[in-house]
Amino acid sequence: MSATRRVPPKTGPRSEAARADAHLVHLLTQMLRIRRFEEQCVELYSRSAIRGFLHLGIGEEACAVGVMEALGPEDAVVATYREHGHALARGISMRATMAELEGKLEGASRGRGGSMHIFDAPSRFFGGNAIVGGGLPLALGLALADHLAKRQRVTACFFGDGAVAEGEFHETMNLASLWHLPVLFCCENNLYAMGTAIERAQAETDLTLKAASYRMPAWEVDGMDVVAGEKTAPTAAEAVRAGGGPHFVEMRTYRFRAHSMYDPDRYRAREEIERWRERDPIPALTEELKARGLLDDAGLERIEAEVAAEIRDAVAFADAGALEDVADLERFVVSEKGGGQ
Amino acid sequence: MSATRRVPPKTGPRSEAARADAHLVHLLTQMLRIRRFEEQCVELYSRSAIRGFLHLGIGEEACAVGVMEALGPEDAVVATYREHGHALARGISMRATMAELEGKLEGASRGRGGSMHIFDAPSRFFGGNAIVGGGLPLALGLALADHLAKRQRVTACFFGDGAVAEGEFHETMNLASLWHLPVLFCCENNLYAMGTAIERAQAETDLTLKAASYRMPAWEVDGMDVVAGEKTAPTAAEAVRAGGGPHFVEMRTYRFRAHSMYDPDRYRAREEIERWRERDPIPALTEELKARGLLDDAGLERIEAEVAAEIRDAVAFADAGALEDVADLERFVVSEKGGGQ
Amino acid sequence: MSEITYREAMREALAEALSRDERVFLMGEDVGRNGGCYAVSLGLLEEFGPERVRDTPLSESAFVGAGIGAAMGGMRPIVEIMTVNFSLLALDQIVNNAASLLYMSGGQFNVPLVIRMTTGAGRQLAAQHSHSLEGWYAHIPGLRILAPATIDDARWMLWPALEDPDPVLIFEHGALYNEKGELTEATPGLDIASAAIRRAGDDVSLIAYGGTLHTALESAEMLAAEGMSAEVIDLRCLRPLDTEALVGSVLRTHRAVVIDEGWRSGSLSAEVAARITEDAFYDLDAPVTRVCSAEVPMPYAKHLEDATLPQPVRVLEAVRRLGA
Amino acid sequence: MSEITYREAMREALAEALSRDERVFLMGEDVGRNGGCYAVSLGLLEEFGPERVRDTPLSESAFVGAGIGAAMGGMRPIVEIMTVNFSLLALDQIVNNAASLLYMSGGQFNVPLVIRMTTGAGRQLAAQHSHSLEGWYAHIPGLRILAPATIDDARWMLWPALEDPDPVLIFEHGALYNEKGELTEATPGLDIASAAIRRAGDDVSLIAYGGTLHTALESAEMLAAEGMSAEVIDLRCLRPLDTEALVGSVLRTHRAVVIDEGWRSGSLSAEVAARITEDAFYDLDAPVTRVCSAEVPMPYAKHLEDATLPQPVRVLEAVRRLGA
Ligand SMILES: Cc1ncc(C[n+]2csc(CCOP(=O)(O)OP(=O)(O)O)c2C)c(N)n1
Ligand SMILES: Cc1ncc(C[n+]2csc(CCOP(=O)(O)OP(=O)(O)O)c2C)c(N)n1
Ligand SMILES: [Mg+2]
Ligand SMILES: [Mg+2]
Repeated sequence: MSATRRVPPKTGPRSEAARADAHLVHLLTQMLRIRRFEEQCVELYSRSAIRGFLHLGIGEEACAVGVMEALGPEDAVVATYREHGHALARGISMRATMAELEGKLEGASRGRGGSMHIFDAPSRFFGGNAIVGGGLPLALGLALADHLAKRQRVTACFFGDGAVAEGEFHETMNLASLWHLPVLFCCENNLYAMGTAIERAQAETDLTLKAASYRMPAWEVDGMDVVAGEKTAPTAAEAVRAGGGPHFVEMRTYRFRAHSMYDPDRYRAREEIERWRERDPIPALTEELKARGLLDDAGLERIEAEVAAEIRDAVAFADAGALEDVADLERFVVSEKGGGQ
Repeated sequence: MSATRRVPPKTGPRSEAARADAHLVHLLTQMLRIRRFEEQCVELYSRSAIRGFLHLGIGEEACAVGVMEALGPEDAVVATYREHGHALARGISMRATMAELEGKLEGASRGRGGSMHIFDAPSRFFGGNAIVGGGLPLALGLALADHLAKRQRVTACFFGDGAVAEGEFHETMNLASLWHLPVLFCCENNLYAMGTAIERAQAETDLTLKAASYRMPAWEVDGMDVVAGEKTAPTAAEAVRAGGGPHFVEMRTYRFRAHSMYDPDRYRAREEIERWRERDPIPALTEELKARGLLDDAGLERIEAEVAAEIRDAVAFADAGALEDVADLERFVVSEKGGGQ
Repeated sequence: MSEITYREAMREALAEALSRDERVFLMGEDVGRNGGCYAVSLGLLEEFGPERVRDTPLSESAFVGAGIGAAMGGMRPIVEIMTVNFSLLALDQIVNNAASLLYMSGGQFNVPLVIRMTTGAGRQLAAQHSHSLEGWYAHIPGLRILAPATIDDARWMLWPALEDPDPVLIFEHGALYNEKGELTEATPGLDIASAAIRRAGDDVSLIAYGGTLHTALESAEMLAAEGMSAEVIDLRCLRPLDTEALVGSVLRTHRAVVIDEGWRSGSLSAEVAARITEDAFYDLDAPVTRVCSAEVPMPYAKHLEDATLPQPVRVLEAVRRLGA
Repeated sequence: MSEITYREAMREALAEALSRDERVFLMGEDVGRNGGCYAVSLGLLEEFGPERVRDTPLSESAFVGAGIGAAMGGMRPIVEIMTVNFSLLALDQIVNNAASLLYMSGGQFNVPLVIRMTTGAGRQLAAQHSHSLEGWYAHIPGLRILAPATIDDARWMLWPALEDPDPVLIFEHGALYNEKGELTEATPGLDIASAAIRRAGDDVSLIAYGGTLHTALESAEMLAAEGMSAEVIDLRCLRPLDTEALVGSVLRTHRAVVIDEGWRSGSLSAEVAARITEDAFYDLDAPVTRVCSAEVPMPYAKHLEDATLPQPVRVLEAVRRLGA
């Protein structure tokens, strides 16, 4: 868990089993926070409080949550432009995230980044990146820095199936493996790059085979099952941390909504979307928890209420936020005098 | 054989066997032409008749010769900056090639390209390219044009082991395979990219495995054995021509000389070079021809004499060549009025 | 005359090209199934099929290079790079191949390729999605650079671009797609080399292109209200630059303001200013002035983006500083 | 004082940096085993080991991006791109990450990275290996662009570049490596922001940088023989430009010629000319004139390459045209 995470900590463990059970509830809570947050974003977008490109990860929450649980505060995260989930799961506050989306000074990036560029130094969250594949070399470099400084850390690098076609993917995979760097490659394969299905983008759609051609260990995980992800991610992350070189995790997932708010989603069959909705990770885990007696309706309502309160608070915070002074427009093009790490 | 090839045609075949025998002598002759040509280049470089970067393929002649024999005049070739062998084997005259190296108007590219940029429209030789990996997308496009125009042609694309690390390699391999385009990928793996050994550049040094990750058929060939190359290349080329999609041929070879005339070759052990010299494709084939009674010393001398005469002629031609009028400096930045295909 | 959008004009141009010449094909990310990221190519896949309206994976370098190769192979490709921001990934192919092959080959291989891309800011897309780098491309010998700013240019520039035997890059400002206007009939052999006077005037020349043409026209309107007559020049073709037209205008007005969405330092506006000054120095009553974007990576927040971009109010200030 | 080559000066600078700060490492193609393509880093692998003098595969985008990431991760990387020609493959990383991350992150992540590359023509390397694109880089906010033209700058610019908390690009003209000269002792805190007057004069300002400084000095010598006194300004830092120094010189000389190896249209020379004109218009006796490379992909043949590049004779012609 990140040191900067501002959500309530997991409840104090009693027994191993109780702890595991509580943890499942925690996973559900995290996914719900992301889901409800993004649903709220849709509303804010329609009332123009959020503008620009807005990419939602609704349906994909299990990926972000599963991986983040495997990381410690010393680890680093490089995300994509579809990164609200990554940001919240990493522990960036909803307030800072929402304020960023609203372009406010109190936002994670002072309102300069927006939805695609959420950054957070305390949690080593190296940003949303809006160039597909553009974050991969950064992750390589962060891991190189750890390697050179002999720090046992993991850099988790998120990217989509679309990024796999870019040259940067290839160059980065090769270098990470060649130099045995501690990168955890987290491929969120939602089967589409904007309107292009993976079969029309990849000659070989089994992405784990690509990892093999760089001699990199690779797993395929059900990206709709947070518990499955949570089994693989820590194993992979620990292997990376222990000096096992880079690992590749492909998470098969699906976005329930269009690519962005601008996208009329002409390229997918309704039935396909419906089929995937049946595998929605949130109801799936909810059912499981209920079946195992770990959660009842009242418990779920309580969680939903807490999440709703957190979101209300975040929106209020963002709405009340300040606009950066235009006089500061040129600040941070370069570091301030005496600034910089 | 290319329509524009100006070397003497193979002698008229009598029987199948006699034809095969004569062909072996032809292969030797082609390799010798390239070898002696490049040896001549070294001299010309030391007397400053050739300048700029000069990359010699001495030791690698079997690759160029083997592949070119598999192509017809309608096929296309995309080469690298180490392309004298490709150019000569493709049938560009020694005169035009040498004049280009000497920067003369009569050169293949009017003296504007030099050693790294030999072009020849009649033989569909789309150039030396001095950006490592830069030719790969061009080959893809040439093959796409053939595909769209429903022409059964092959585009042979040469590149080195070093290019395999570039993003362009990955993007091009994927697209060629995805679109099932008629490209013959010819990787001249001489184990080094400038001073960097392949083990220090590739996480996976078996390059045919990479091809597999794009679902592309791949062969590894002994690049020091022109006969072996000559068995594989036509098979691969015919598969490509017949609509079998792209194929990948890795030729394991070695350059006996430094990367370029500027390179002091500090990074290879003398013994390694000597070991490879023992596998020089030219003596190897000469011995075989002699052992099989297809060539005697007199015959070899005759070939050498013919080659020497061709080279003398080419140098005389180049030396006597004109310098392009400086007033024409800006010609061909854009096409001439009414020009262009 | 009919009223259509800039987007529709581009689409009609594409459809015309695909119909007229079977060597023409369109290729790029999401141009087919998705109808284009900005819906420019909507319906073309259905009309012309997947071979000629070809979706590509995210591989800018390879598919731009493939366009170059296909052009040399006898086709007339139109390659769409979704936005100028991603064209950086294909820059090597554009500079070192598309622009250089004819010359390097001593005149043997021309590259009849058209590359289209969206450019510009103004939609709160932040730093990585708001570049205006057409000025960079205008630096490269061997390329023709077009910036259609009007419905007519959007509709009629494509065909002559395809007829050009050499590579042509067309920059479409993202804020223009929804612009509506009258379409005039095709002028056969439309000129893709000259600047155009979009509004005549005597007191000052406002020089703009693409996304800033509107800024210039709006500024001219505001200046007119103050009794000042501004001439508005639309560059149209950024390389080669129509220096003659620029100088001609300045010889009449003796003052010029260049409006460019690029960052000021090293932008196309610098070249425009330098050329005018070189050729009309003694006719200038004041130095050529530039109104450009603030030199910052584009911020997301609207008020900051607005403050970054060249606005009419800044044009007016500049004109006043010229003492016009 | 000792006499060393530009190459040795760079090498000493690298060795100093690697010795002084253990966060510094050097990474690039052939920097280690091969001692550098231009032998700049010869011996450093042996001295500092393969972790800190790190050979990379041909993967410009990934290893430049890795430099950015490593800088954010607390290191002080020096990334060598073998030549500016190949930097096009890494341009996305430089523009969209190195130059933008600090701003996009609202000031959180600075990128203390140095990128070195060889630039320029003059060695018959033809079109794809002769670019002078430093002017492009000078367009990008967030970058500092240095062009050491002297032995001293080659020796002493690197350390302050490493101390800069933001990305610095150093362009080394390939024709300079064998230049020999006196080395002066380190001036602590060497300034990497100002232009320098390399020769004082009254009649005309010759403004140059990197590879053209020699052309300017040679031209000044020739002008002196004709009785004309030329001031030679070395830009040194191409971004941010030291406008004050330029204007200062022109206020004395009233005439300026900019000498730039880039293609004229859209080169850095345009920005220099535009700035001087903006700030010193009424003090100019003639328009600022530019001597640049002919707008052609660089031809291989020596006589054509010579005809392409800015030569002193063209500088002299330009000065005469100014009527100085
Ligand atoms: C280099 C680059 N090319 C194109 C785009 C436009 N674009 C934005 S997202 C996207 C699809 C990416 O797909 P994927 O990597 O699978 O991620 P997903 O959106 O599915 O999460 C495209 C083409 C871009 N941002 N960057
Ligand atoms: C993109 C790019 N990066 C770097 C270089 C400099 N360079 C020229 S050749 C070469 C090595 C290429 O090795 P390989 O592909 O194996 O071909 P070989 O020289 O062995 O034939 C390098 C690094 C270049 N020309 N292009
Ligand atoms: Mg996807
Ligand atoms: Mg090699």
